[in-house]
Amino acid sequence: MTVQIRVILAVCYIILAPIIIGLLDGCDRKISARMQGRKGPSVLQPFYDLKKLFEKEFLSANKMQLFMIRSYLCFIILAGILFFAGFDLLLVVFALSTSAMFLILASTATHSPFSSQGTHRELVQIMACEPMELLVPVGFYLATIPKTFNVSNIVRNSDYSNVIFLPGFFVGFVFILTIKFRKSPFDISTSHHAHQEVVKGVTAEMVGKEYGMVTLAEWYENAILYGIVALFFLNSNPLSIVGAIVAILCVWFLEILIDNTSARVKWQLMLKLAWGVTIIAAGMNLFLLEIIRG
Amino acid sequence: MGQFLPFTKQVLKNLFSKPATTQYPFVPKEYPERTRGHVDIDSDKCILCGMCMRSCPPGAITVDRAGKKWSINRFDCIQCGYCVEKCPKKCLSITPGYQEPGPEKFRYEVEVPYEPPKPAAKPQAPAAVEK
Amino acid sequence: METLVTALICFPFLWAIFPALIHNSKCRAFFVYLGCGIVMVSSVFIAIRWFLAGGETLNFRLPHQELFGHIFLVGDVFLMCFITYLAFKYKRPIISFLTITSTVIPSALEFVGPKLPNTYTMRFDWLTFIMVLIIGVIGSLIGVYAVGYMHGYHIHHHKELTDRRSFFLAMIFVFFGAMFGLVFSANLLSLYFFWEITSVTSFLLIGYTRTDEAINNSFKALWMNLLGGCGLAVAITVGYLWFNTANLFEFIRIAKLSPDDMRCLLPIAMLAFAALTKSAQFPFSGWLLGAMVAPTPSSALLHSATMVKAGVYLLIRLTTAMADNYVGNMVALIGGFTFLVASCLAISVSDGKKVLAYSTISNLGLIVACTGCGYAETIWAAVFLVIFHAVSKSMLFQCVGAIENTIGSRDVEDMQGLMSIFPKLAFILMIGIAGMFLAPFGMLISKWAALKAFIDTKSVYVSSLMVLFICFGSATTMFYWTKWMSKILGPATREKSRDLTKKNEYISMFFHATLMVALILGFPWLSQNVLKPLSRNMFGAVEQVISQENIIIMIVLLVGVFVIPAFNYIMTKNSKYRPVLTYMGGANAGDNMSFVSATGEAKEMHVANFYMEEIMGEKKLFTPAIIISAFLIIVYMIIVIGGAF
Amino acid sequence: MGNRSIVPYGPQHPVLPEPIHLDLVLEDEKVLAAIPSIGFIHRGLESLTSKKDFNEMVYVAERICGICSFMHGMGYCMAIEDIMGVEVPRRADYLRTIWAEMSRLHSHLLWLGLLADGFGFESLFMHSWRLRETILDMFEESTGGRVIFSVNTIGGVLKDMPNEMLKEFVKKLDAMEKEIRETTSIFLNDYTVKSRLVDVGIITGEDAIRRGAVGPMMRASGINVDMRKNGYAAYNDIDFEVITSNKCDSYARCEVRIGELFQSIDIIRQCVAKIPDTEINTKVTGMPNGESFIRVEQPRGEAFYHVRANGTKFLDRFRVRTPTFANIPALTQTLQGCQYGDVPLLVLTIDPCISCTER
Amino acid sequence: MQEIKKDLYLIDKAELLQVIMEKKNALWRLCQICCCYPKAENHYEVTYSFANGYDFANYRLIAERDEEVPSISRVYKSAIYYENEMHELWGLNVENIKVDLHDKLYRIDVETPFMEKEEAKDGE
Amino acid sequence: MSSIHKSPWLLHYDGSSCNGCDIEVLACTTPVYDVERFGVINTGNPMHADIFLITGGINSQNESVVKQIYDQMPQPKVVIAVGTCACTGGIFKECYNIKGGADTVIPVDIYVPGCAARPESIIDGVVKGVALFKEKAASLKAE
Ligand code: SF4
Ligand code: SF4
Ligand code: SF4
Ligand code: SF4
Ligand code: SF4
Ligand code: SF4
Ligand code: SF4
Ligand code: SF4
Repeated sequence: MTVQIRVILAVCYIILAPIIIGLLDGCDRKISARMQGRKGPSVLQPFYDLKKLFEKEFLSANKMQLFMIRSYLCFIILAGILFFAGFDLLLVVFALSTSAMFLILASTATHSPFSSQGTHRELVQIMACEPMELLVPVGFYLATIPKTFNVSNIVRNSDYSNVIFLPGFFVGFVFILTIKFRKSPFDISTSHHAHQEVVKGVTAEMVGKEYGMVTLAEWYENAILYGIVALFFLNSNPLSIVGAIVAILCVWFLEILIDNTSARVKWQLMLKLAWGVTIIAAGMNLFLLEIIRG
Repeated sequence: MGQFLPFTKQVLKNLFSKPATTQYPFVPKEYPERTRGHVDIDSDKCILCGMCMRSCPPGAITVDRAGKKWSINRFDCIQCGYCVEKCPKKCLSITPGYQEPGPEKFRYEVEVPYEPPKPAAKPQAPAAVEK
Repeated sequence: METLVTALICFPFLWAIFPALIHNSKCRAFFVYLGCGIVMVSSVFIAIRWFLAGGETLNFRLPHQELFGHIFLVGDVFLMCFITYLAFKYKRPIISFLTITSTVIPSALEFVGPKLPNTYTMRFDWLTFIMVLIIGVIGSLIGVYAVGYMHGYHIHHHKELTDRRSFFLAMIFVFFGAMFGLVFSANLLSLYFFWEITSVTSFLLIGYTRTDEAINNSFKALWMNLLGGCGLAVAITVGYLWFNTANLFEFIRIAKLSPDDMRCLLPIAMLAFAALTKSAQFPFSGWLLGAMVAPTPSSALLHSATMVKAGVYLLIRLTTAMADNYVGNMVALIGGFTFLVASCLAISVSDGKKVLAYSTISNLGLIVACTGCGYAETIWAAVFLVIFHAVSKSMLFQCVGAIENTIGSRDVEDMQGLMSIFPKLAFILMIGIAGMFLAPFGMLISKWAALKAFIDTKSVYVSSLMVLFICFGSATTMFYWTKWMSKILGPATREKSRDLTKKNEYISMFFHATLMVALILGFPWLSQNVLKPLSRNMFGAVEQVISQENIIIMIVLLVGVFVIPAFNYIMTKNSKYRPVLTYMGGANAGDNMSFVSATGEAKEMHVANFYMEEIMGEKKLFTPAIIISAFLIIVYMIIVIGGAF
Repeated sequence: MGNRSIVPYGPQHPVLPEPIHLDLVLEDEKVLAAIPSIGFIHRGLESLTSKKDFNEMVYVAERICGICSFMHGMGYCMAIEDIMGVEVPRRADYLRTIWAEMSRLHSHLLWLGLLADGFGFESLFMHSWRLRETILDMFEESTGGRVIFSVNTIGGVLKDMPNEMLKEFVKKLDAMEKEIRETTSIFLNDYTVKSRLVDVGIITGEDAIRRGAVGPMMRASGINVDMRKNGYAAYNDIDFEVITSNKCDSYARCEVRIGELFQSIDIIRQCVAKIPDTEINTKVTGMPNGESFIRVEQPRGEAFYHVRANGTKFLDRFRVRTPTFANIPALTQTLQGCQYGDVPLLVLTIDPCISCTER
Repeated sequence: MQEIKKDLYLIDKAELLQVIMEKKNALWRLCQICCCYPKAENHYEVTYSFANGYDFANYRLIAERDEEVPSISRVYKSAIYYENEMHELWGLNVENIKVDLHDKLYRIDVETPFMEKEEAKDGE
Repeated sequence: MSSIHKSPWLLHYDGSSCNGCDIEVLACTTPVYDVERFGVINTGNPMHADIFLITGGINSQNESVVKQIYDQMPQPKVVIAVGTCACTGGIFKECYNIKGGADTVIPVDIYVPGCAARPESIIDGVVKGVALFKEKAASLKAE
């Protein structure tokens, strides 16, 4: 891949990711509302919300917070650039977990019962997802020939969609996406819709533009996650892009459906389920793949 | 589906049917006739006896005998209908349609044309209501 | 060079006499500083000289090798007697049994066994080079720190304890000597001697306070280490009887020549077993946790720079003999398992020192796992980890010690808001913690390489298991470090007070911090000029472990981690905001720290971290972990021993 | 201190519709101690007896709470009627019963919705509340109010429901019953919901009695007590079984309330079938003198009214002990040792109504 | 013990504890405790109501203005709220409540509101 | 152009109401009335809220809570008093523990009368409150 293409892809990511994810989010809210028998807000609602957040007065209990949140946002974008410009997938995951740490630090910067309770739940969530996130690059590494963590090589060197070799990884990844998207039943550390015992959890103390930045960062992160979903389907054939888009939409709809048909579980169960699915689905897949490729 | 996501059916049904949402602010709401929206007065019938004022639990009504005014603070009325029941002349009624919200609380005032009769007539009318 | 090395080994032993005999605290401090200075300078000098000479492997015999041989023998016997005496005094007969068997057999063989060929007994190569630097630099910094710390320890906090600082400081020097000896030894007999010295000194240091707990724990450490010593003894015996050698490198060569012959693997297995005990892997982790009763510098020493490093050092040496065989699999699985379990356990404890202890065990687990794989990448990662771990752990221990002396507690919960009360200490702590798990610091780079290598491991089940261990272990590691970090950066609940940390403690810690940053920034250079020749040395030709592209990404991340926050800090410094109370559901009692309680009075709010006692508690996990790992070791040992006979 | 968190919970908290405050001592998320503090809605309305006469007090009583507003009005009127020896016309008794059961329906549906919101099942919350709207429409059609009806008066009721209207209502309820059955089956069967309810907040029958629990809280612990069996209003003519459960946990409480939904529909059907055509109120004259204790089964359990009159139009004492007040000691016990995430749920499983608790 | 009315008995302080223990042992449930200060009588009336299944019993204790009544909160835990309420709203002294909130149950601004109005009336 | 009027998030607090108004406020968020049509989200957190819906006549224990929540809301913000109680104290205004109306504690922008306030009234109130945002935002900018 030439440097120019990488730069173009990165710029596309920076500009398009919030637009696309914002729209998906808007549709999500509309569809959720319809599933609940309501009319629901406008599809552009997420953008109105975001704009509003940046216009609000800035309150804070601690100045540290803003600086942490900005760093969180920057790091997510950095990770996204690494991903979409086709660099090493494992390093993208590492960069994502570093960014998560900034979010954690931001929310504990204030002495608030809800945000710190939320933070610890967030930590549990990270702990629940991280194994699967790390396993995904491992899966791709094993599935592609020659073995590589490199995103662009994964796409270029596969003749078939990798999901054929990685069904378990895909299932596991989709499972933790529910956690990552903070959707019911795993919206335990903060939630967009239904009320929470920890109020807004991690974001409870984030006001105005801080909350706006967190939202934006979540969009950028979701773009990466959808990108990884797409990676399961992309191969050297350009037509696979269509498949990838369909897959993203299916996953997106599935998440909305799950969100609307389940209760929030407790973190103990979440951890158990997430790790269980990771070990069973991804672990088995890994084992078989090693036998095939070994 | 058993234990797992049994709500799916309902949710999908909702998704593909019309939402239950009213069109409210754009299409006005139709109220059933019994709806207790606000208290209305037929000022011609009122005899300014003040019964409503005294019976109103939150004290929303004032009757100014001297100034011949009957007024109600609609932001204070609890639509209980007790005044309607107590009014000896049955000139009060409670009808659909509520007081619009607004930035100011105000009183709604009505001029009452009633001319008090001779002082002698006064005691009997309320006495009938009281007991 | 031979003379220099000999001097380096002998000097600390001799210098130990000064602190031991001098009781004036000023004067003694001077001698300790001087001694540490000399150790540091001379080790660095030797290392650099060797490096500049081209980094050729040197094999040599000590001058007066015969004399030294006798000294080792006498020393062994003396140690044996000493331990036996203590064992009887404290009624622990098993210990005397262990020490007698493990000493008598090799010594007897030396007298009556076959005469071994006179080969070299010492070796100086890349691994030695790194170890010498670690011991020399980190070790002597710990020495410097110890002087100030032990002063505070006795004067402020533990007035009830007898002041045996002279003894303590002397022991530190003995340690240096033993470690130097250990990393130079190629001959198992001398290796065994130094090995036993570290076991005994650590035993003495752990028991320093002479409380019941300390004595118990010190004996625990002793028997575990002696058990490892038995492994060494068996290896020596086997060497005498079957292979006619006591040279470590001979064993490795033999094992590499016939990887399927269990007879050749047996000594390797025994050495690996010894190394596992010393590096505190499950099921032998207990002693390292017990070592926490000792004053901080000794723990720091034991963990970061010496004791446990002796174990992993030996494993790294053995690694080429362990590639894709039973011993390698055993070591890898034990390491991976330890990595995961110890990091889970670290979640459940709130005592800062204990967190560090578990994290040490966990990190060592990762290193051990790397060595067990026996690939160039894993060795690259392992050595890298050793370096990073040495620096950051030593720094963390010192820092926690200093915090403890200052705020009177080393509980993580009590470090709430440390950043605003003691920014200097907190800053050092942050660097240390960041180094332990954050991208793109050392640990992560190594994890990246290790993960890659594990996937490539031949044995399918080992490979799958190892990948899972790493993935899950990383998740749990992130958990306990982040929660600690968030405590430190949170808002302060206590008043500012005077920082009681002594200047020399700071000097040592700042030096560590600088070293840490230098290592992070200099890692491409390190990789190119030290690690590459090291693995070339071990494996012959090696490809690039980490591609140029990824090095660039890591540098980008690295710069990101420093620049982004700094930039944002400047950007947000002057942003206008209206200060508000934090959200407590409307129950704030006028400030952020307390709320109106059910009885109507203001009550102080406290938010504690998660410890998951019910899922990851010591009570829940420790015993099963020991059983599983013991089972693993026994099974593999049976396979190897059974195959050998 | 150490590993324990001491945090406030409430009064303003999105999962709790009403202000209640708890001091929580947590270890991780395990609640070691929970001390409730009330008084955020204490208005002191019992003291209004000195300012409002006993007739006006009907409207005050209705506003003890907006959820079982009707039953409060009814309970108060029953007490005064008892003191004054008024015989209420039979039709009024039936109408009261019908409205009371409709209130129970709306209240239980409301509770189911809040519970769903409490465990983060937003669409289920929406669904339950959508079902509830039908009942509210019926209220508005029959009384003119969605929430507060103002139909009770001393001596009977003020508004009649014509028989056609009643038939119409029964038809609507029949249609609703199916939907309710579908919705409630989610509460009883869904895996995620069950993971939140089963074995959470256990209180045994004996503990329930010791702590004075009432209503579904008690019946879910296997205690068979339902004040309706005392036969006030028209209940003596109605045939119904008290619904209990032996599981003693949150799931059981949910089960009992869901059972009562169908029971209420059934009772309304029976009432409509049996309702006689008489007057709907009797004229009451004179001043009350004496005292009375009345117990009424509200959706949340037994409510207790004690009225003491002295022969003037101002009462000496009007005392309400509402079900939530009685259930708080039991709540405190269930909170002990639960998870932080269960706190709102357990608070909700007693179906709290703070406004009546604190009057 | 004297029956005033169906299910309502007048008891004196000495009998209270005995009645309470009886009820407790028979597994009766405490329905409520009600404090009242009837205008005409000028003393407190404290009514304890118990229920067992559908059985119902009320016990009334008369207390003078400054008299203390014993707490039953150590037998019936749920009495804590009732007894605190009596103290906060009426100023009735209850001895030795298990958890004494010292007038912080409702945290109102006025002192003993249910009594104050009586005094105001008296003064008129 | 500010977009607050398109995304007014609300916070609801029960300052000693009888519950009647609260359930009607809640009913507004449910399918039949669905205020999310106007972009309204019922957040539980004052820090995220634009509109403060307050019900009930405020008692002494609630006073500081209400003030504090109000203070924690970032500008521009609108306070809507829902229900007769919140407007004037309603039937409870003579109770010893009722301050009488939300405006006794914090400035109120819109009064929604009714006992209980009907969902339609509440929607009207919210719409009127939202209309205030434009000027509020403008005056905030001018500062
Ligand atoms: S309806 Fe009730 S509150 Fe309204 S004016 Fe009449 S009596 Fe007063
Ligand atoms: S009670 Fe009727 S007649 Fe008398 S003043 Fe009021 S409205 Fe007029
Ligand atoms: S006496 Fe007559 S005029 Fe006076 S209040 Fe009564 S009814 Fe009205
Ligand atoms: S303050 Fe410093 S010098 Fe003084 S006693 Fe303490 S540690 Fe020693
Ligand atoms: S362990 Fe504590 S307590 Fe002991 S040294 Fe450290 S400071 Fe003193
Ligand atoms: S929707 Fe429910 S949980 Fe949310 S604020 Fe309202 S009452 Fe509370
Ligand atoms: S419990 Fe009380 S306040 Fe609540 S709804 Fe019932 S009567 Fe009303
Ligand atoms: S206005 Fe009416 S319904 Fe609303 S809180 Fe007040 S009394 Fe209740």
